[in-house]
Amino acid sequence: MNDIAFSSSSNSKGAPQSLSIALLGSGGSGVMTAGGQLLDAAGQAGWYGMMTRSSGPQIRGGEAAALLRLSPQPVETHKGRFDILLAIDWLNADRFVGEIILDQKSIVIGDSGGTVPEAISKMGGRYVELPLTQLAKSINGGRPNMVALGALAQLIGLPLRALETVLSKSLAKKGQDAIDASIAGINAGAEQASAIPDIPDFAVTPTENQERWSITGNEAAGLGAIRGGIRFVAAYPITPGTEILEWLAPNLKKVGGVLVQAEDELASINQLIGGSFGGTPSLTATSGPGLALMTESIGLAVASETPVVVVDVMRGGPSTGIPTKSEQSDLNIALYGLHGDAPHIVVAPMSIGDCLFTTQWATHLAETLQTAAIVLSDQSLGQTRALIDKPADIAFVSGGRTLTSKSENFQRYVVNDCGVSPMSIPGTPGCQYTADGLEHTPTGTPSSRAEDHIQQLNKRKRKLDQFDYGDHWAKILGEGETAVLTWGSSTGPVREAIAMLEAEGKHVRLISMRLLLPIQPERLAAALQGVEKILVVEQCHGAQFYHYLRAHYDLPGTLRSMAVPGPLMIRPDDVYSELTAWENA
Amino acid sequence: MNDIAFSSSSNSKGAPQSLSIALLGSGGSGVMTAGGQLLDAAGQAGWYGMMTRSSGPQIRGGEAAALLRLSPQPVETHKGRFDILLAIDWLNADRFVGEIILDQKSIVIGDSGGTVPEAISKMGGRYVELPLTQLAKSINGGRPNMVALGALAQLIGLPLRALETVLSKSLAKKGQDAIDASIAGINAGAEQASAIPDIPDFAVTPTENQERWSITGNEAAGLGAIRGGIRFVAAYPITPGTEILEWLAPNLKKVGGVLVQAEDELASINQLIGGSFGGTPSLTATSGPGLALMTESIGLAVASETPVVVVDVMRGGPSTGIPTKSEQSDLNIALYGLHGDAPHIVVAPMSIGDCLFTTQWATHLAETLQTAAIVLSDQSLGQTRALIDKPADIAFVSGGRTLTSKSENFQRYVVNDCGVSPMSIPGTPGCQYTADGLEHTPTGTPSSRAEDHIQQLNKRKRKLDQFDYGDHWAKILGEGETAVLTWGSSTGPVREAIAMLEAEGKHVRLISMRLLLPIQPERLAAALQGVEKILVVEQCHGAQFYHYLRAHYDLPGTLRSMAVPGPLMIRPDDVYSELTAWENA
Amino acid sequence: MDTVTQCPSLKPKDYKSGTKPVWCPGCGDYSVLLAITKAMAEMSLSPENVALVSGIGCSSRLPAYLNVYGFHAVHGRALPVATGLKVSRPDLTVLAAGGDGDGFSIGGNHFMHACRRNVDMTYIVMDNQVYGMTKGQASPTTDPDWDKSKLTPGGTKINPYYPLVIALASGANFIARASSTDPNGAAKVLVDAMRHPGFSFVHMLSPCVTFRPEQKDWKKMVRSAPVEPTTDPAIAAKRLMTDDNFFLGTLYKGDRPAYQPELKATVDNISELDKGFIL
Amino acid sequence: MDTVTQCPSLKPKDYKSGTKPVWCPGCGDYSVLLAITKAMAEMSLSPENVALVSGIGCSSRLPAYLNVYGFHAVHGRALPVATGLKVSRPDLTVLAAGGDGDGFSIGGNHFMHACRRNVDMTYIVMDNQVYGMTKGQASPTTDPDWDKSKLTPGGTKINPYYPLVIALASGANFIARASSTDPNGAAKVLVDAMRHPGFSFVHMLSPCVTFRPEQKDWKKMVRSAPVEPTTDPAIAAKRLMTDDNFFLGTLYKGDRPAYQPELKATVDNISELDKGFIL
Ligand SMILES: Cc1ncc(C[n+]2csc(CCOP(=O)(O)OP(=O)(O)O)c2C)c(N)n1
Ligand SMILES: Cc1ncc(C[n+]2csc(CCOP(=O)(O)OP(=O)(O)O)c2C)c(N)n1
Ligand code: SF4
Ligand code: SF4
Ligand SMILES: [Mg+2]
Ligand SMILES: [Mg+2]
Repeated sequence: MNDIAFSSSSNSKGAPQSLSIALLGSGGSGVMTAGGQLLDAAGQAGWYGMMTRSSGPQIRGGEAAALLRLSPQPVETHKGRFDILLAIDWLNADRFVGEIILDQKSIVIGDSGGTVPEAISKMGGRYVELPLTQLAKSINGGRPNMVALGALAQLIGLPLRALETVLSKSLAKKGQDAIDASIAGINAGAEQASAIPDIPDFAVTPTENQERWSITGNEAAGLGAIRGGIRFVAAYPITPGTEILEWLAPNLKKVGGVLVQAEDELASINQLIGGSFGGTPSLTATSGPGLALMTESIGLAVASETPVVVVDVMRGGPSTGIPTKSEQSDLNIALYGLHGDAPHIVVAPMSIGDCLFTTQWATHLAETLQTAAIVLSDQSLGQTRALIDKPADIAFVSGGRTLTSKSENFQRYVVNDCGVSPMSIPGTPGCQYTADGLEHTPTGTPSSRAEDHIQQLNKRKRKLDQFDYGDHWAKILGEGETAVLTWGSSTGPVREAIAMLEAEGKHVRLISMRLLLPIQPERLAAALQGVEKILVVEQCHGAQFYHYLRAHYDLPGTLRSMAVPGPLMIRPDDVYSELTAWENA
Repeated sequence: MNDIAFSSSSNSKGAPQSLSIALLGSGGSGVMTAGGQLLDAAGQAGWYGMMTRSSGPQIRGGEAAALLRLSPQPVETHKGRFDILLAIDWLNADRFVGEIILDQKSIVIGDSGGTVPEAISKMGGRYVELPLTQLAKSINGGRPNMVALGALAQLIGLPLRALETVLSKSLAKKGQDAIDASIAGINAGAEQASAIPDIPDFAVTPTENQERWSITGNEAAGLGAIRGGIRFVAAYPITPGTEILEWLAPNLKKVGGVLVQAEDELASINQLIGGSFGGTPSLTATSGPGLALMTESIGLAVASETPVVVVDVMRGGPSTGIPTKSEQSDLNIALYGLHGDAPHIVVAPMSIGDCLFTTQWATHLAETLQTAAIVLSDQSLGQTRALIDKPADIAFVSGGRTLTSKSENFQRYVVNDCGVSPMSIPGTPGCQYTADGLEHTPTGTPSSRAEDHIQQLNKRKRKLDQFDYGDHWAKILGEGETAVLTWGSSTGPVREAIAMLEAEGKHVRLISMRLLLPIQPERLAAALQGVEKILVVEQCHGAQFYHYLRAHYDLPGTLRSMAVPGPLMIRPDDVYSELTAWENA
Repeated sequence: MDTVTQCPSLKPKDYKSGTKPVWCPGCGDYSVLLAITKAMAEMSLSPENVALVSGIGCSSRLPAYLNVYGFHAVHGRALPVATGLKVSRPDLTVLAAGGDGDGFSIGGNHFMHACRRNVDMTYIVMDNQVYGMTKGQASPTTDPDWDKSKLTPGGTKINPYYPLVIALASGANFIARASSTDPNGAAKVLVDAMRHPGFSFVHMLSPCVTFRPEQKDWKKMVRSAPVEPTTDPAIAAKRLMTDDNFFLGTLYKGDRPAYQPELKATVDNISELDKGFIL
Repeated sequence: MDTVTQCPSLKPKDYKSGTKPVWCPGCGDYSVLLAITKAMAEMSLSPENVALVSGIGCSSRLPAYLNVYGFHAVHGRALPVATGLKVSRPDLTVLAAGGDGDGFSIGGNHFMHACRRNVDMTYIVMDNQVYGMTKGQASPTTDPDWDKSKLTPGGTKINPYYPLVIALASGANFIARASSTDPNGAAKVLVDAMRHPGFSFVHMLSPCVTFRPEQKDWKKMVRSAPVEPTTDPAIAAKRLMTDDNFFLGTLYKGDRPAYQPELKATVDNISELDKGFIL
């Protein structure tokens, strides 16, 4: 094995060895299916990897691209550059320019007789034709996407056996004929590809075979919710959050919970409040427009101290924006979008796998602190499928709902040191109370008195401020006088950019914040000890994270903002360039 | 005339000479009516003044207080201390402790035979009894509130003639008998009060008689809206914003516009968008909970570049909070509450009279810049009645809706230098387009392409950033190396506190920001030239304004936050003490 | 459905919390409160097994005056809160309550969908044909020519909303009208509603003496519906077409099964769910 | 009402914008687009005097494909946008359009209140009994046992929503059903609806070939209603009780006057308004 693929990008040293493959085709060509099978097979063979789906504006049947990255190590981000682009056809393929960068060392594969669009060919790369359609036709029930799959496996050194296993499993319902046709297709493709002359050896050596999962961030969030104790979900579908709900509906059922499809987001957030009031940890998933509709009632959860968890899988904004693409531009509304002074929790997963932990943690925090927690995931985390190590089993010791039997002189909103008051649940005799979004006395009676207001305001803030969030608040890696401060899905590319610099002997600190509210000034100050330059990296236009940091933290040294809106993801190269440019400035 | 009243408060020097009067009574006692008549009569007599209504939790019929301040100069805030407290009865009067501060020099007047609640008597003040009920009974149709009114007029040196004029006008519909009974009542009260021994002379010398208006902030906002060109209003009632709508409904009708009562706030904001799309400047008024429901669609106004104006008359938060009391805690949601990157306009009136100008200006800005403008008024501005000088007549040269006839190659969202694209209105031939909240090309076709997104994001930001807001962005007064940065209704008390310091020879600069979004960094930097200490004053718990300033401005010197939540208003004394304490620290 | 623990010894007043209502003297809502406590006593409900959820408005202040679990939610959202509560806690007796503005204006969508969804709970709308709390604006049930609100000078000019008709059209399983002017009759209707499985809607006339003083006459105008409750939607429809807003009693009882997902785990351990992800 | 300038020379295709729809091949919405252009041509409408407002969904993409003024608003809010537009610009012909999710689920409250308010406009709901845009979830009109959505395994178990019944119950002034499987018939219904004063509701069957392929059969199932449009709500109610969702045509025509405040200034100068404040 040589490492042509890895050295071909000017600055990939230090980044995980990996292979990036784009599989393109128009509607019905089956690129997504083939891409998914390639990923699963790679997992079978002991690799890590990820796959992103990209498609045109058509509701269905438009052009599509499966973007894969495979590696012997876990990968958390795509590179911009692709080693291999294989197009089953070229219809509207130029739509993906920008998402797929090629260079001289890339290999571009097309069906025989096709014409590579200029936008693609001008990026460079060696063009190879394979008779995809023709080979498919020669097989009974054969399809070009399977031929392409075989060719790719051959090129990258993926054992066909792994593909066969995956195909047999995924086509089991369609019967043996379908399986046979597909296997014939991949064999034909593999054979054809082996004849391509002078092909560099793209193969990646798999690591030892521990339990590996294939999961999307949305599925991981669903599992995290159930692990955190969520048993009631009410929701209204919205791209790109729907898959959380689709995973949860049948799985909640298995664990004795339930998902209700509500008439709209106003209903779903309020159903949660009811579920939670009844003692059942409750969650919803949505995206920006839905979150906006929920803010009034999230404020009710805060004021009435009723735990709820809202997962916002962010997409391009503002307004309906770009529903199918990722952006981190809902940070502001998550932090500041409630009317009045309404302290609450905002957390963000920093990788696909971390969607599990962060959602579970959010549930724990909401329950323990009797408040609303917003989880800021995004389309790129939620809808990308990754091969990851089996996630650790974490159990939090839950708090919060402390009252299960009659207590003398029960005061639901009693003012105490920790700020968390005892909360009874319906069915508990002698502890009846009325939860209220009006300002209230310690017993819950509405009050407009200044003392009551300040006491309850202080209490609702204090309980969040005083809680010990431990090390979960951020991920801190490396040393160095330059630090990158980032969050969420921008963490992956930043991490990889820093690894690239590390390989050049340059040390850059990574601080990715999982806990965005309440603020953690002492912790961040400690993490920034000795830092002289801070680059703030985020995927939005308004530099929302940068301004949030300025507002709430005293940051040492020079601050610089790298805020890039969607729909294109921030790439490791971009961050690498920014850091290098700053160093040389 | 002596100035006992003005010097009796320890630190009132420098503040406008004034008289503070509290009129208390239980439900049905008519204190609000009497208070309003006293204010109007004071205006008739050439005074300035203001009156605030305060009442208990009962929907109707609970205890109430009319809080007045009268002065030869315009006044923009209450003092905490009151010179005179007159209670028609003492039922639940202790509820107002906190709002009404008395000291040794105060005069406390009650009905003969009543008992002053301890919470009140212990604050000090000279207690005087007047036979209010008895005198009222002696008059056919007499009422104690009129007797009280006469007594007050006598005490403060208000010509009874002015009261008679007001009564004759306000009771005209009830007939001559009612007028006679009231006049008999005030005469009886006045006579009785003149017999009180050793009364200090509270009288205030009126200034020369130019045209004076009696207006609340909510009415002023309504008039500002109509002056700004608003002809369509859709709204859903909510305290304390409803009076804007109540004033607008009949008055819009007069100018050929219309107000529609919508089924909820989701409907009202979207009706505005429709009205505005049709070419009619459109506005709604609401309060925190309603604003929260509107944010999704305010984002649509921003993305589709459809002008709308939303007046948020803030009340205590979070959630339903304290609907009848003031707070500045909706700043965050107004600034940051839209999902995605959605640049828009946020302005705030800084006095009751300024509600007129600021609402008019907001309309002008929304129309000119084709975006959403949020006006942050609050309960204390909106529901307080003030006597002010006739406001200036201002006309803005409107821009924005530039296209009224067919244009070749019309592109609704064309990308240009100023960022404001031509906007046609339905009925214009050849300029049809589809407004869209999806990201779009310059013609309005939905697009998820990176170039289109960045171009439109830049354009929507640029048009706001580049516009020249002139001097309206802030009010800047005075010199000094200490500055107070404030906004909205906190401006009044800050201004008066600074005047008090001025009287001691201490110079403090006042910067009150009317324009909160887009930010004005150069202007603020210039205004802060030479400043070493900055006190940030606001009425909320979370120091929202302070954090906003930190986030977006580079502020010189030392920064200090004075953030006080409602329901009590910030008083000049509070700010004076804070500034003095800081100086001496 | 009265499946909860019973408490036969409680009197109506035992269901009151003792908190003094903020309502105006004479407000109809006092009698609604009374009727509810009578119904609860009649059904011998244990206060801790009952929850009443409301929105915002004068009428929505109700939960704080009861000794059961209560939720005073935000304007218009009582029904979704109650839905989430009942679906996740089918063991509780769940009621929702509020005003005509809360339920039919801002909350109108939830009302319609609650009728269709048919969760086993009772919804009481205290209709005074006005927004009391915000000082007297027209509500959906206000007559088009009521011109006392400054917001709609000359009247709304809008067709009023017929709550019972909408309830029937949306699929409500139980439809009745009661009046605060007759608390005993109202209590009976409430018992009937709470006992009926699925979503039961009680249209409760409750005068606003402050902003609609003429409603004091309602006392004289209400009368029992001269019919037995029907289970036939067509008959109910016909009946409601001629309804003049003052017939009291249970007008429709459907027999659709209540919506209640089963909450029973089928796996022993949640780690079972991991299996779907293992390669 | 066709009070606008006429443009007799335009053909249906002249009302198209030329933008290529994002719809799936075979989607019913193509024929709805066609029917709308036919109706506009039949009425000789000047494109600049027409505005079509929609929400979000596959069906709501419609305005961009027309050559009239359009507003592609947010999910569920087409009707309030259209209401604001028409009330403030009564000279325009205003249409609103969208899907069953947009109109009956998230937008259900506006639908009900638009029916009552009776502003002169036409609302077309393209009903495919599914959320197409979000890839196939149940909508209010979906059968309770349709179990193809992962969100509602085993079906919704919820009573479907009957749009025509709700429209009638809410006071809509014109109620009709059309089908995209018969664009000429649909165009006729649309003309009828647009000509009728007040709020007219057109329930437009429009199959989703992707998530509800079985709806291709609708072509065979639709048929003309064997009745004349009635002006009697009671007759309409009876008719709708037996409706099987496939009768096409105008089913109800009311005669309530449309809601349209007069927009005529009564003062010469806005400084007149100052007078109220002068002491
Ligand atoms: C989102 C929101 N909008 C508006 C309000 C203001 N508001 C409070 S109660 C109310 C109407 C109350 O009317 P109704 O439900 O009929 O109750 P009633 O007071 O008549 O009993 C309104 C509009 C609010 N609290 N929240
Ligand atoms: C506030 C909000 N919630 C959810 C969505 C996601 N969403 C987009 S379209 C749609 C439903 C579309 O269904 P329908 O109206 O029936 O239109 P169709 O696609 O079937 O034509 C949903 C839920 C959204 N855009 N905004
Ligand atoms: S305003 Fe009307 S509804 Fe409200 S408490 Fe008073 S009488 Fe009752
Ligand atoms: S998903 Fe269905 S409704 Fe949407 S475009 Fe395709 S066929 Fe039409
Ligand atoms: Mg009411
Ligand atoms: Mg649909």
